[in-house]
Amino acid sequence: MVVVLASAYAWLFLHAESQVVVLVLLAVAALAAVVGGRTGADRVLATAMSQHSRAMNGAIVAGLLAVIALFATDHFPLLMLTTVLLYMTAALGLNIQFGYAGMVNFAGAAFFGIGAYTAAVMTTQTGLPPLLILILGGVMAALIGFVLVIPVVRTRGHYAAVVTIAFSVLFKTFLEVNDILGGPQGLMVDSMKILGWDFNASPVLFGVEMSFYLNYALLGAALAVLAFVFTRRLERSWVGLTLDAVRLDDTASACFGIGITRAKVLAFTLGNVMVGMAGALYGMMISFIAPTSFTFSDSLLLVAIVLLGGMGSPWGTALAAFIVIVLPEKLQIIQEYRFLLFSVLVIAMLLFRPDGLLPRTVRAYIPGWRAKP
Amino acid sequence: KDTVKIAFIGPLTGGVSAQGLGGRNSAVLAVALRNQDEDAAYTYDLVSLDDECKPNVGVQVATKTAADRHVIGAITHYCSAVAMGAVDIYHKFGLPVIVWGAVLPDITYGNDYAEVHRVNGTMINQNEVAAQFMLDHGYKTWAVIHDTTDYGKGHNKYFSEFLTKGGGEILGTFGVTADQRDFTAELTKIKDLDPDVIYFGGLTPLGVRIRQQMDKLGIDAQFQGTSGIVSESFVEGVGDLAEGTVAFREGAPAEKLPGGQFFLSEYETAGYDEPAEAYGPFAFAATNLLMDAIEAVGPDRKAVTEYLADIENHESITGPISFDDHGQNTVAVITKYVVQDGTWTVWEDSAYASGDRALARP
Amino acid sequence: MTGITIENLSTGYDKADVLLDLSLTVKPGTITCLLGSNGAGKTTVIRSILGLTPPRRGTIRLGDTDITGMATHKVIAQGLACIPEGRRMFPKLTVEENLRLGAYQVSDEALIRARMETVFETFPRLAERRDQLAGTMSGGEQAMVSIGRGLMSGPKILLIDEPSLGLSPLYVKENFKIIDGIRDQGVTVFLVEQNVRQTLGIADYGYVLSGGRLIAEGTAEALKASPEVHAAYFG
Amino acid sequence: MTRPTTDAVLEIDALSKTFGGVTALDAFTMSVRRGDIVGLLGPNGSGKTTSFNAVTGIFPPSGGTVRFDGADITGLSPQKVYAAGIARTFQRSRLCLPLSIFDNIMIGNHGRLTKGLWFNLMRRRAFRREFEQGYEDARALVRTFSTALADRLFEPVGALPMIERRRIEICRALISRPRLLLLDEPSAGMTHDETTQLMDDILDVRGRIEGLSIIIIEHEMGVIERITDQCVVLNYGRKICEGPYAHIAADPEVQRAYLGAE
Amino acid sequence: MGLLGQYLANGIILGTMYALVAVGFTLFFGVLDVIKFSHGDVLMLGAFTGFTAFLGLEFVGVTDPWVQVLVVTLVAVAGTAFIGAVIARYLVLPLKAAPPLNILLITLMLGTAIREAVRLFYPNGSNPKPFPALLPDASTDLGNFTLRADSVILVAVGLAVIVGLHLLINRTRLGLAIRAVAQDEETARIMGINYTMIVLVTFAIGSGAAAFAGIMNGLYYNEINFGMGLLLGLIGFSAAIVGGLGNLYGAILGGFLFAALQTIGAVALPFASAYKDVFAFGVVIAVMAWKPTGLIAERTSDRV
Ligand SMILES: Nc1ncnc2c1ncn2[C@@H]1O[C@H](COP(=O)(O)OP(=O)(O)OP(=O)(O)O)[C@@H](O)[C@H]1O
Ligand SMILES: Nc1ncnc2c1ncn2[C@@H]1O[C@H](COP(=O)(O)OP(=O)(O)OP(=O)(O)O)[C@@H](O)[C@H]1O
Ligand SMILES: CC(C)C[C@H](N)C(=O)O
Ligand SMILES: [Mg+2]
Ligand SMILES: [Mg+2]
Repeated sequence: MVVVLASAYAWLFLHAESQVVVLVLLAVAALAAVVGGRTGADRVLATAMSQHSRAMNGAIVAGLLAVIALFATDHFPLLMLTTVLLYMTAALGLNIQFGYAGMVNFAGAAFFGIGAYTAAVMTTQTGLPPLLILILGGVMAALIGFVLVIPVVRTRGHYAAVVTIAFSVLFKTFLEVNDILGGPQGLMVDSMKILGWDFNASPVLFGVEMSFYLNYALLGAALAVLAFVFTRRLERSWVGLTLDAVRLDDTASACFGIGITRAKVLAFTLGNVMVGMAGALYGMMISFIAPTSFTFSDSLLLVAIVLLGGMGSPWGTALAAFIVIVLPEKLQIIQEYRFLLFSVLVIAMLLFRPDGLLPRTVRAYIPGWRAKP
Repeated sequence: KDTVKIAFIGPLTGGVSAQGLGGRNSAVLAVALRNQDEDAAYTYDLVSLDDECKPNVGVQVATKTAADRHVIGAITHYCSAVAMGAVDIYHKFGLPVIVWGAVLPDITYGNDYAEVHRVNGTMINQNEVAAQFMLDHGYKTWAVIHDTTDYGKGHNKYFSEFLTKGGGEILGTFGVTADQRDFTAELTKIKDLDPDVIYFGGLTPLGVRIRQQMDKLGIDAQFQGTSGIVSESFVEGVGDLAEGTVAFREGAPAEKLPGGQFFLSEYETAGYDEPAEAYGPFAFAATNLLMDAIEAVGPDRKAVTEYLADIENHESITGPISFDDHGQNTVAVITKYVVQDGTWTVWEDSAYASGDRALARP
Repeated sequence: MTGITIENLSTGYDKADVLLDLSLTVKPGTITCLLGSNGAGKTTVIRSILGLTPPRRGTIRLGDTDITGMATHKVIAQGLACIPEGRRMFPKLTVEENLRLGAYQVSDEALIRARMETVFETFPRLAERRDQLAGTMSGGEQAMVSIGRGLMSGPKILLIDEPSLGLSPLYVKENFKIIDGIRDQGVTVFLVEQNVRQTLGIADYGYVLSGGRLIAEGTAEALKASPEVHAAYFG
Repeated sequence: MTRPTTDAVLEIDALSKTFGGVTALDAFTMSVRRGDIVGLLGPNGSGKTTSFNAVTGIFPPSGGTVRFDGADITGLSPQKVYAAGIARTFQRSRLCLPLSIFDNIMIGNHGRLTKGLWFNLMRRRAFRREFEQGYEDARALVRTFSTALADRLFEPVGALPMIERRRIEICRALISRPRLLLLDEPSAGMTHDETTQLMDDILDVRGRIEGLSIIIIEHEMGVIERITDQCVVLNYGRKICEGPYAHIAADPEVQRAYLGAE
Repeated sequence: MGLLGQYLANGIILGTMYALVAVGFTLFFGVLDVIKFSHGDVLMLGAFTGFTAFLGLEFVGVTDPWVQVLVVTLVAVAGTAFIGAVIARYLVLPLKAAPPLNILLITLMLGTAIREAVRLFYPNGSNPKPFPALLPDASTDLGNFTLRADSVILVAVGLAVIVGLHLLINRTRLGLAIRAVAQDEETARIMGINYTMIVLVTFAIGSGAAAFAGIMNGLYYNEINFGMGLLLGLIGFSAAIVGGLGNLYGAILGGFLFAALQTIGAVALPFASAYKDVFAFGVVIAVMAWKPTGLIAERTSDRV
């Protein structure tokens, strides 16, 4: 039921054009959130989600596919939806680093960019199959991430923050001043192709020409679902427990045999792979990339998604990705005032839900599992 | 009357939003004026969108515009990188667009898209004139400062090319980031190099700071800028030091054309919060051109595209517009400006041209 | 000399009720102790007096002043001081700075110095380590800092929550001597302790809390003899 | 000298540790026999906690050696010390408060869990078996200390009172079935009753883990007297006395420096 | 020689500027333990407040430059301090119970809001504004070396303010209270500290310091704009961390280090000067790898 409502809502919101409709929809969401919080409905929902997790997950994927299908011929909503899905994937990657292992990464956009640039270079310079390039985007992000591994693992808190911040600035400036990768003008990225199926050609289904973004939306959805399942399983495993322990008390963890360095490197790498893969697909979809798309502010946007959703909470991340990406776009109607309003809205959300939109709950290793009495 | 939807896209938020807002206002003004016109066949509805000067956002709004079948044409982009990313989309969806501010040559010349046009000139034209002009005035040596955006780097590239070809010497080139505040290190080195001219490829905020800091360090070289600093805020920002700064801009000076005068006074009357800025007239001209096309052939993307392909000597407030087979306006007049008594004055009308005042170190 | 009067106090955290309709008095110039097993709500009583856990119902008075719901720093300004549960050092401040903060509302520098000397005399270890960061002190040393800090303001009323936790037997004795001594200087003491035998050795009056309610009260002598207390604490 | 020469599990020899100007441990020597419970006593700041930290690798000692089961473990990382079979609790409770009781205990079981990414993510059936095994172990252990707690394993630790947290910390240290357990003031803040109860529970567990030795730091002399086989008394980082409780309690120096003579 | 002297002089004033921003960050780390991402934008707000005060003075006819400098600085610092306190009261205190990182998000959004508000609502706010040169511009020329009176004044005053802040934090009762509140809010209250007041005062001081840096910046560069706080904030933040958060001297060290790196990067490196930020931030990463808690490491206070 909830899932159906949520899907319908997402569809309406993506469709809404006039300001009145957008405002009404926003108000409905706000109301739902407040009522949910007051009546404890959100808790009930959370428990229901974790108990019937299999059915719920199925329903949600179905809902997502339904929304995609409804938009099959509409380019723009699909583009937005795919953007949300890819940012969600990236934010889930950061969530592993940040929400679980406690390593703040303020260079999310840089790793996203590494993925995108890898895609640009590989698609245009090599004949590698794009699906492989997608994975390579993630691998590259992780490899370049290794440059930072020593300072990131040795430092903590604010000291760690400055490392990634510096990298974020460095990355963008480097791309700009160095002309090998197109300099400030950027690079073209070739489209995604799987077995001769060009993603940038509009598929024709049942005699109707679909939007070519449909391809990306489906692949994006697959990636996001994969990332989601991955994050979830990671959280619900000993590895997830290890990461939590490292975040909460590294000294005590060390006394119980937990390799702090190993855990941090693992989280940093896994996160970067996810961010990089999302970036690679994003590059292929947008088909043109330039350094200004991967600035420090964009990194902050990714961090904002993780925080707004509630640290460590994958569902929160998904919801926040939707809000952070779609809201400014929907505010286009107020043109130059949109970022002002956007920032005010985010502040308001936090004042009402200080722990994030859907705070993380206690870990359930096996969903629906109950101890035998 | 039927209503026809057209779109404007430019940077409405962020660092270069001043230019974007000026362009937006100018486009709004053009539409408003046309809608008052009894003789117009259609009523126009202008949708304005913010590309944040970011390619990814640009692609997003370009898709939004192009995918909307009701939009017949668009006036798009101030930032080159954004335009570069978006032209593919316009082509794919067959939406005729007229670029109103981005100056990178590749936007029109890097492809064969019939849908893409540009009313303003490219940075090539501008720098050719600039180099020649300065050489003619007897300058020999330069130091170049440019920002590391496509705009600054492009200007550096073309200016340096034309200058060395013409026999000028570049003593040093300095790339700076677009949000840098302190240039004393670069300028100190430049002071040591002692060039005749400091060429600056970049936008107003940086230009203001560099000019101010030149003074702080006691550098008396001539200051030469690009179209990026031809704005009132440059003069306002630098104050008295602005006197004698030269810069170049594509297009005829609005204030010298009858239509231009009209534009400026109408803009004044409309009472916008932000000035029209350097590229406002181009946005205005582009909007009018698009509406002229729709008036002529009706609200149909294909027809408009075909119509625009044949534009020859079309009257506009920036001078006559003629598109070559890449959709580039070929009659790209370049106007030379010098700051005199706190305003950008067309060189030929200035006390400098008449010999009453002299540039630094002629 | 001022005492504390608590009437019909009920409070708790979030949805959990901790104290239920509690009334007790701390007579001026006495040591009154509050006994009770873990989680009985002893610390919560102290937090309520300090205004850290505001009462849901009931009143708290210091002498004639109603301090129910008063901001903590104003309660302290009434001449109250507290040695909180768990020592609560400022870990990145030195021992000396920690002590100074105990006298935050005192502005007479000479007085502060004099009191600090007294603390150093009682706990020579602190004098040795006055510039060490409090966070690096050993557990028991931190307890000394906490006790010393509580004495720095020269309070009229002192609330003490498990001060001897982690102290060596020698210092536990020392600690009770100090408490005994300050009562003799006219300070009213409200003491929470697990060390029942020694507590009842110096206390004048006592209450026993269980599950948020008082289950026994009386003079120290009476409590020592009371079967409930005996059963629960002396085993 | 690789074979154990005595039946000593832990041999600390001339262990020293200085912090800047402070000498926290000064050539401290002691040994623990297999299966013994040793009380580590001493005035506040005499170096008891420091000796635990030096043994478990929190920081490298400034001098001296530590041997465990005949192997030199001086200066090894905490992870290696744990792997060798030493587990501990902390003087100030160090649990991960947002995590559940079960999670916290499983952190202590790290050495016995399958840590491979592939296993954890893809082999969910096998993982489930491991999880259920872990659950049974944790539950059985917690039940020794508190039956009520055993039914609340999936509640966050942050909501529990101090005394329960201390119990969980001990469970966390015991779940890996270490050969040496280091307890740093486990009963601090407990009433007499609760302390007695806790000590009984600890003795109970020791009976079930074969060859478990324990070093306990404790200021409650009743406890020490009742459960220890041997005692070591520190003062200013140096050992001042050693022997069964009755012996050290009678020692004049111990009385003066630590117990406070009547 | 002259040239070197000039670089040195440039570096010193730039370093002072950075240090002043960094000091603000250090102050907030102490109290909030989070990165206050709005710091740069508050700085910008301070500069605009000062600029407005200047316009007001011109309007009422006060033209003596010394009076102007004084009034402009006072108005900017006081006004921004007040705004800082208001922000603390309504946005930070209500969130005190939330995970500290959420304050980071709030300040991030707040920074955007401030920036956008100035851009949109300040008259012609999207364009740079000419900040008046109010300090005497007398200068001495020694060959290639130009030393200007205003630069000297700015460095002197800037360093004085930093030292003043240092003394305030480390030598006064207020400073002790600020540090105590930072470490343990509840115990600070038990000591009789008015917690709310201290948080507000800290925010006021921090914002005032930012405003002061903004004014200094305006006086030196004679140009302010709505985006000026972005990079300045970023560099100030990095400087504070690289120097070490333990004390304010770390901020000074970090500020000067950054200025030095940028100057060297711009003029003394074999590759193009455009790489100077790549160079500077690259060195920052290297420094963090080498000294994970900053150049002046904090005395550690945690133990097991
Ligand atoms: N911050 C809190 N949030 C929720 N519940 C709390 C909180 N603090 C205490 N409690 C609960 O309130 C009850 C009483 O706690 P309190 O600390 O007052 O007990 P106490 O008698 O001081 O115990 P102890 O001897 O352990 O110090 C306990 O059940 C405890 O779990
Ligand atoms: N990091 C440190 N820096 C400076 N001094 C330290 C540090 N850690 C411990 N010390 C000092 O070393 C001495 C020994 O401390 P330790 O914690 O071992 O004492 P302890 O015997 O456990 O005492 P307690 O019974 O009070 O817990 C103390 O005086 C303490 O102040
Ligand atoms: C520098 C840019 C922001 C704008 C410039 N008109 C361009 O074409 O790129
Ligand atoms: Mg208590
Ligand atoms: Mg200890």
